[in-house]
Amino acid sequence: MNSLNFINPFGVSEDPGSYVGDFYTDNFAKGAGEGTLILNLGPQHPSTHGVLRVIVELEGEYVVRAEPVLGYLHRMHEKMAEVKTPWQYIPNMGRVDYLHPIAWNWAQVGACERLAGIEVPERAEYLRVVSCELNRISSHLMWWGAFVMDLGGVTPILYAFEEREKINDILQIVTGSRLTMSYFRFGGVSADVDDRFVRLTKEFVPYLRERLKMYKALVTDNVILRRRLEGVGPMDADLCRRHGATGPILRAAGLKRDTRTDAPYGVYHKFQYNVPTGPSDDCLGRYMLRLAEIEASLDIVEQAMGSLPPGPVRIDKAPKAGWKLPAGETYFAVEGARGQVGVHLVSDGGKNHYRVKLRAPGFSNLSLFAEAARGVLLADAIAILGSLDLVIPEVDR
Amino acid sequence: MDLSIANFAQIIIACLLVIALMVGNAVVMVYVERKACGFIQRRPGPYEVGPRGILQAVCDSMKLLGKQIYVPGNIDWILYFLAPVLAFFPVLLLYLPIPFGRHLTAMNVDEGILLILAFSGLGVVSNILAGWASNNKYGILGAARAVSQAVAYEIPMIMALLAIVFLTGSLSLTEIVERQGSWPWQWNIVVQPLAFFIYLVSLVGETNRAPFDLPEAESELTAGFHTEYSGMGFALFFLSEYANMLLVSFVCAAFFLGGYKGPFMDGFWWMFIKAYAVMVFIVWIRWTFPRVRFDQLLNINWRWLLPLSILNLWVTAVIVRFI
Amino acid sequence: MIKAVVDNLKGLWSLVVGLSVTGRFFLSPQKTVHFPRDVVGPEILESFRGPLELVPADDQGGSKCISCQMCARACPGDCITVVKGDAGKAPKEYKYDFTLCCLCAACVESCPAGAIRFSHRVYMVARSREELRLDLLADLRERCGLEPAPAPAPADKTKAVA
Amino acid sequence: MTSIDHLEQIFRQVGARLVSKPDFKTRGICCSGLVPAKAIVDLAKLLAAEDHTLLDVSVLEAKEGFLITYHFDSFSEPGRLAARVLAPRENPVVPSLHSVFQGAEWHERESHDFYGVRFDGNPNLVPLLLPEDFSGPPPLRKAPGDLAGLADLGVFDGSEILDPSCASLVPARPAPPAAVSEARDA
Repeated sequence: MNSLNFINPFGVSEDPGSYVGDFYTDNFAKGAGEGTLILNLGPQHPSTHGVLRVIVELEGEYVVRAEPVLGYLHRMHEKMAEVKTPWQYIPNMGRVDYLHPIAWNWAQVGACERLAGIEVPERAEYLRVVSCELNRISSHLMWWGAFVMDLGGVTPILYAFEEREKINDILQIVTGSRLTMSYFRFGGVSADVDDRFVRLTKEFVPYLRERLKMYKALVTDNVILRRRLEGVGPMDADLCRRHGATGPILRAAGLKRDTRTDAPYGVYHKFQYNVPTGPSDDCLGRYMLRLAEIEASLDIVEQAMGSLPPGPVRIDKAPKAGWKLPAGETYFAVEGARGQVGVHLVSDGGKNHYRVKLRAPGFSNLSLFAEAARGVLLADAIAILGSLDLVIPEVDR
Repeated sequence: MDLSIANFAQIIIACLLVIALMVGNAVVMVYVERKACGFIQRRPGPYEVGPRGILQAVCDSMKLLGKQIYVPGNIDWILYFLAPVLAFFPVLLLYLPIPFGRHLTAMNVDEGILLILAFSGLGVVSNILAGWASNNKYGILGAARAVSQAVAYEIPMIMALLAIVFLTGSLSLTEIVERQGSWPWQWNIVVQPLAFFIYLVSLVGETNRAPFDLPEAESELTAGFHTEYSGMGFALFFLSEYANMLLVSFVCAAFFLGGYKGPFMDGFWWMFIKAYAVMVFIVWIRWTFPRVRFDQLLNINWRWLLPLSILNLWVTAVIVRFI
Repeated sequence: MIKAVVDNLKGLWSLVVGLSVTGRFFLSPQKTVHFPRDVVGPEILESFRGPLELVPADDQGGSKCISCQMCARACPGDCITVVKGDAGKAPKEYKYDFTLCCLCAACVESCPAGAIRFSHRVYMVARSREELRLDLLADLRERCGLEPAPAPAPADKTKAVA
Repeated sequence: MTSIDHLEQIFRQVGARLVSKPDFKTRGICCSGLVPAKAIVDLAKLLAAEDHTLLDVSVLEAKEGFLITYHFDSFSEPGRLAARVLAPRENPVVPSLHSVFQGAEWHERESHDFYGVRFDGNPNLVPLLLPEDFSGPPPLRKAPGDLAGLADLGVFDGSEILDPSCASLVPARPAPPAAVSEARDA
């Protein structure tokens, strides 16, 4: 009814035509059905964890189709490798996935070490395991808070931050930073631990075990949360296989696939720990699995700190900043908090890398969202998105 | 009730007082909510403005007043600006029959609760207008949710209140309070615990508060029906949300918690203490629980609250009739 | 039907448990540090990486730097510029652009003379980008007391929180 | 049971030109092969039937053209393998794996963004990481002189040459046979 258009007190010009979406909306709208609503969730939406954009086609509250749109946080990390020496590229790794930077450190440094045939001292291997597992715990804690926030509970994320800050305090002692850590060096780690690190870590393990009971009382047992998650977004092994999903999503589907045990690296084989699987392939299963993984990581940290061998933390002739990689190709993968973190490294023997391909687990994990979100309620789609544990910088790289 | 000059003046004064109460309540509740939320999350909440941040809410409202009103394109101008006003003003009327003392009522109507229930339905009209007029898909979804939620939760709410009305035999709030005693065991909550529980749940649903804040579910619909409102428009929605909360808390206090009667000395302060206790409880559950899903929200209502409230009503009717 | 009722009652009980958890935290002390009034403890700042600073060789404002350019070459962000002095090894200029620095320690670890390290200045404030382009030689002289220090000491009532 | 020899057999079955069994400890892959572009979908189907998943698609610029490496991993028995396809620098077209692995869609779109490799059969080959209005050639290496030959990069180190026309891709120095047999035993 344009006849009501008698007053325009704020001088906002009225758009006469119907609004035409951008390239991706139009591209998506080509396949839209009759009488459906196309809705852009993001890139600035409270539940898309940064700058993910998801276009959904809604019929009422039900999602008919969904398509994630990436690229809002692309920073050309792979291209940057072609103009950086291996040494200069290590700090980039902390920026790829800010929640589990140590795993990316390990993937890059490990790939270079494999190519150059560098052996790492045993104490350094232990410290790598300790720092990586502590970092995995902090990543899972952050996910826990953010996931509950997606479901509408705002408070738990602040409780999770209490623990996360404790881990950051510990890791800051050796890495010097609280977020984008770069701790690993070719042939070892950058710094040895001090007494304070040992004391804080040993205090932290029983503390977190105690806190996990509170998590259970406040959130896990909560009837609202359980009914929001039970049976929502099942992702079976076949779906994971077709999309290349790894990590907690795959393990929740019942497959015991963990790079730490499948293709052993570091000194993981020296520790007794449980690789949890199941209990179910829905959102609740993934939720329970990640909490179980926190406990498994705590076991590893406890054992590693209990048997920390003496010795140097870096080999004597450690590569210096101008170090050149020998020519060759290698692929090295570690288990990140979100799945398999892989680095495909090709070197021509020059100063810089010839080509680095970063395999981000979140990239593959997100690609199955479109299929998993078909026909669910909008609120469930948000829950599924949250249960994938996305870190958009890692997806976009 | 004859509408003499004195009566008329009384209503005008009452209206002004109610406006003052609404604004004051919003200021207090913003502070209480942010402080409570802060303490639950183990942080201090606002503490920079004034001693212990007590002036924070004043600053917030100043900010809202001074903000540019940003209007999206292609809106329905009349409805867009009507919606916040429509959200705010009907609430004024609803306060008139609330008794703060035996004779301290703005308008002592015999059918007080009927008036409240009738006019509280207007609130949802403003929600749907806001969602529709602002030419926003999130708004439309939020408005659709608001309507089905409000329609659903009004029914068990009325049923729960009717049980008390059956017991008392009157629709007047003053009468209902008068029939209760001063001490907690003389209140209606003791004889009607189920009705109180049903009312408490539907109160949260009716005021769109977490965990039933589906119309403005932040993680799904950004802000639902008021996504496109800024400045004063948003402030009016905000004000009416808290005013609605206070109103249902007053009704809760009057119906179940003995109203202005309390131990040692009756008076309007008891009404306020009880109502604010209910509000703090609402705040508390907001910062504790995740949000329910929309179909679950309706399931809770249609499959549990409604049958329970009907059952409660029948049992009450039978007891009142035969015993 | 009976099972559904029992399930729902159990569910309601879980809500009560949840309320008791948040209620307990409501009454327990806060965890945050109110910055201008409290500050974090010194042992946390020990490992904090602030902007680079030169290690003093003596108390006359001299540095250990031998102008070998290793730091500038190792830096992934090109944030260090060292200008060699006319006589001797001491640098004439040591410019450091904090806006480009990623605090990766490549320079610190590649320095053969041990001349640079990370400072622990956590309360550093800058009003423009220019202020973040630091002259480390001037900064070193300042720390030796040869130039007046601009920043006042923190107020006495500030207490450290562990 | 999927053993490395069995995987090698699959490579030969689809007409691989080069096939090798590198040392997993240093190379991170236990079986690698260069297959003709038209055979990659058949290979993917065979691997999918063997419970394999597609990890990533990595494109390598070389003098000989674009070497597209598909990394697969098995769900039943861990062991990464690399299937490679060589596409010409001018008008590189490769069949898409979308019909077998739906997750390949994004990997292929990413490769299309950065290297201009076209994947025939990808249902939605629009820019993924680059902006949709990105114009101009893909962000390749600037000078052709930058490019290294595949033989120099050692990608096909120690490969068995099944198609003599691809012999130039394999480094001249033969891999010590002892290392190969060790890898098989491990």
